[in-house]
Amino acid sequence: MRVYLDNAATTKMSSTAMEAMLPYMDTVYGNPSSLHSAGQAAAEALITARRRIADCIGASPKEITFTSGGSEADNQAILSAARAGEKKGRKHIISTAFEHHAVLHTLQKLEKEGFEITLLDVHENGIVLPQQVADAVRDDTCLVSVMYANNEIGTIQPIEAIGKICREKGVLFHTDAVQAAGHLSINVEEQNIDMLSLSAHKFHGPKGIGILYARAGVPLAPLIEGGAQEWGRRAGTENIPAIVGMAAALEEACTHREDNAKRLCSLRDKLIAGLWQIPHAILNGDAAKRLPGNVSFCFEGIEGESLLLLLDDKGICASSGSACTSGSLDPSHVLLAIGRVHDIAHGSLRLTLSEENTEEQIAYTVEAVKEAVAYLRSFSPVWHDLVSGRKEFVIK
Amino acid sequence: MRVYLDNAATTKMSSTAMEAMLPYMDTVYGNPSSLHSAGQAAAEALITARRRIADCIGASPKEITFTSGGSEADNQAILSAARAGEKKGRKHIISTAFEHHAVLHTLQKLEKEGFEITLLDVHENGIVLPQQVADAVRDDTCLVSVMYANNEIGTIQPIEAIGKICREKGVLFHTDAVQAAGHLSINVEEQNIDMLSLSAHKFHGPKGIGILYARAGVPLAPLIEGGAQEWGRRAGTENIPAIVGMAAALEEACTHREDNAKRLCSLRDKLIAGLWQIPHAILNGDAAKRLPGNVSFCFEGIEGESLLLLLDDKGICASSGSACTSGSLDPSHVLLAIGRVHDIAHGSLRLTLSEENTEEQIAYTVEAVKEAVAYLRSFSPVWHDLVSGRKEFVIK
Amino acid sequence: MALYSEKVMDHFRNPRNTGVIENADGVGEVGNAKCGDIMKIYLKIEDDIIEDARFETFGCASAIASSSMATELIKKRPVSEALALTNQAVVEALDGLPAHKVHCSVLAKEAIEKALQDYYGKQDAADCQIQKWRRS
Amino acid sequence: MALYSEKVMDHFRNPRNTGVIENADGVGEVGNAKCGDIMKIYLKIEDDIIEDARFETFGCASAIASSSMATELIKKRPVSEALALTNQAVVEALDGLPAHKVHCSVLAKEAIEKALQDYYGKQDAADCQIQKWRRS
Ligand SMILES: Cc1ncc(COP(=O)(O)O)c(C=O)c1O
Ligand SMILES: Cc1ncc(COP(=O)(O)O)c(C=O)c1O
Repeated sequence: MRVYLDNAATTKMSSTAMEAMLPYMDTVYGNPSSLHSAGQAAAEALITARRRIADCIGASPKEITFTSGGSEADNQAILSAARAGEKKGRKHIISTAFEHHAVLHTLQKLEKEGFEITLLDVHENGIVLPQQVADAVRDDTCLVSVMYANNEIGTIQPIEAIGKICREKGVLFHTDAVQAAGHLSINVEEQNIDMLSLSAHKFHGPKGIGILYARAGVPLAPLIEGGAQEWGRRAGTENIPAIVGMAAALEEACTHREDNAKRLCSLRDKLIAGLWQIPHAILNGDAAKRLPGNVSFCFEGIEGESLLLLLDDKGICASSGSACTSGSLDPSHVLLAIGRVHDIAHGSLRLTLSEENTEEQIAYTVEAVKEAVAYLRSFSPVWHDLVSGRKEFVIK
Repeated sequence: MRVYLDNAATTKMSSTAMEAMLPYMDTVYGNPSSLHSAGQAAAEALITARRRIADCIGASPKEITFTSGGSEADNQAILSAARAGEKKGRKHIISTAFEHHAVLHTLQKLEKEGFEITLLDVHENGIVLPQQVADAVRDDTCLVSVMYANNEIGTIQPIEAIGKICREKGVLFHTDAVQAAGHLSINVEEQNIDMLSLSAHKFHGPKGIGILYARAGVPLAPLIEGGAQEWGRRAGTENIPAIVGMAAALEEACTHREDNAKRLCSLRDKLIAGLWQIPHAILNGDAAKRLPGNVSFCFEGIEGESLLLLLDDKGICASSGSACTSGSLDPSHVLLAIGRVHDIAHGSLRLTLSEENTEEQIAYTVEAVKEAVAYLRSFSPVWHDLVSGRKEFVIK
Repeated sequence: MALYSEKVMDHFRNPRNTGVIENADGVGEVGNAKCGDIMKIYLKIEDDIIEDARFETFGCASAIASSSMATELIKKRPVSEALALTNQAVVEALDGLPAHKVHCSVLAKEAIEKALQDYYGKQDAADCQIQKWRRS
Repeated sequence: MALYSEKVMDHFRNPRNTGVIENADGVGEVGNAKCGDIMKIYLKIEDDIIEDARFETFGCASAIASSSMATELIKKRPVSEALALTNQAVVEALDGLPAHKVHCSVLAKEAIEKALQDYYGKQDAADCQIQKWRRS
């Protein structure tokens, strides 16, 4: 059986998105900056796609800037707010300890430039409280950036309430909605969002394309200079096929969002229940306030990479926040941020579902994980020490 | 008849590139950072594509960084050299007056930061002389950036000689090869190139993907921070389908380069000869040292946008460096840089060929341009003044 | 949404009233080749009625369409109406122009105004008459 | 080019010599759970020959494969050879490891060294004997 359970890493393109893209790859291939009819056909596709995407998130078309993906959108959002902030002498930024590296590394760069960065604690359940934001805001705060949903443990942040606080305090609010888009409802008006990033390949759209939403009046500093594309906010010939594919994918995801979420939550909860049967296993992040498709566990006494390679042998594509998957010695900063000690954090497994997964696959996966964990524990010196009582269990 | 003559703006994807991409859109869709087999299949595709591209330009795979296109590559190349330069107190950059805006606007940004920028004259024939570079290099020069071929008038720059001078003087040399790639031979070793940008959609590859070549040892500063993709030089989930498509397109273009060039040059020269029959018309840029597919003319007494819209009515897709196409009042900086006065620069037409164009199309186009120019002149007050002798012709 | 409205394209493809009026009663030229737009309007006026209006234009599609539409709007109309012509009227008659092309309609309006000044100048009553019309 | 060689995957999927030797002559443990790798090697030694070698490993695929291969390389071999085992030998026997995984082979080598120290320690001649072997 082949079971793809790494949809937080990337998704399979939907046939709707594929079919939407293809004509723009081989027929309507003009450059939208060209005045002739081939160019204008592309320009029309661009306008339509922008409007459709704007409609999906409650924005107006002029507020949508197309980027090459989520990382670029995150970088540009944060740098733009920082550049605007420093002009007014406001060089303090608030974010959380478990943002994506596209956010954290950009903040580190700004820190070296003299910005002050406050990273809020996300607690054991992986959720930041609006009150923490309210308490952290200072007179010189120019930006609050809190992700909508975490990419590893899937926990959903109270962005609407955080946005409200930011609005009241006159601070820009950015949210990295890369994992949320297509899965959770987004309305930039109702949720008080000033800037928002998303990336198409996370919701069955094409790779290499994303958007940065910036509310009208929020100035964007171009990261890429050159032509006058995107109203001067982002240079480079527009990737029309990908933009059209993204619009189709987002619209499709938003249309079926509630139905999909219901189905996914049910599969997810079965998977969680199955894995909880494994002794000394713990779910990472709040059990309820999490993405419909996210399951994240730590298993005591084993290491994540070997687990996921064993699962791969059984046809299951999974991921791990283990250090070994990244080439560094430290396990995922996300797991550390929710207080998992190193020993445990190394033994993590992330399974992220899509609409294509079935009950049968879930049952198969539960058995496969149980088996693999038991097998790895059978020759783990750590497990040996734990069961013999030489060491104390961290996960009871 | 439909005649696409705007291949410098963008090209139709080749079927080879299309077919190479499709499996990576719907089957091998994994994230190359994922350890499972779906991810590793994508990782293999990435490695293979990188090697194939490196082979096409005489580089080694590790020297290739994938970007979202030519603009991003240009921005990153110049900013990287500038950041490295300023650490050593070298804040002078040499370039030419008719570079692409992705280069010029990045240089302007640096100028505001305190860099000194020397833009070399490109003469009436649109070619900079190596000696000009030699004369302009100073002790504090950190970068020379000269495009391989100009995007509007197609003139080819003596980059090998310029590279040699830079090598001798210990200055980094970057070339924007966006218009050259696939059309002119590229060998970064033989041509003494330290950094090179290219963009796939200019050689029948997909949109939204390009490369920045940087010689081993030349440090790249990431423009987009985040994940560890591209050895930390460029974050963001890799756009595997586009990367694979680009590799296929570049390889195909390089394989057939000489044959294609021969055919294109012959078509080009017929087109030039035909348009030269129009009175008071002038070819822009050197007649010989130009891209195989580039034809650029100025016609006295008419304005470019109206010309190209009339051509569009006849099925011909063309472009113009006219101000009207860009929304600004100034005509193309390229035409001004080769000394065309405003009046003339407004009456420009660029026709850029591809392998798909035929003799028949060229003959048809010559007639169509002749007719359209004559028609527009028939009610042009400028033309009226010229023929009545009230004004003097600029183009004799 | 194409770049230009159908109306603009129609007046660009088939411009009305192109050409010169020999011995025109009023001629007005505005713009310059440096900026990429020159419009020249020729008027034939009888009994304060614009009997004929013709134009020559060097410029982009919207400049040509604006000249064409503007001459249509004033032909067979009293001079007073021609003087009262606004660039918005031209834009509206063309079903709109892209924002960065609105200046073409302004040029058309100014070319007509200049042709009328020329007409009045020839009659030695230019400014005074124009002021009168304007005030009314 | 997959992440790991076929050899690594084989030794990961079917690790040789897993488990514990009760009353081992030498036991060596290296690494720590904080870093994500722990290896424990058990040796049965008779007449300076390693009669049996077993391991327990907490770690990634290459850590498991390195332990498996390293125990294979020293089984039935004289202690002197086990002491001379280099991490490169483990890497080569596995047909290579990715650069950031080479430390796993180092751990395997160190675990064996530690187990041998333990063996000599038990014989009250540890350091001295080890020095002797090393010098030769
Ligand atoms: C010479 C040159 N450089 C850079 C670019 C930018 O490439 P892209 O639009 O793919 O970012 C172009 C084309 O637009 C070009 O012609
Ligand atoms: C939360 C989050 N932000 C940003 C990104 C970056 O998106 P991309 O890789 O498309 O640039 C990702 C995924 O990699 C993500 O999960």
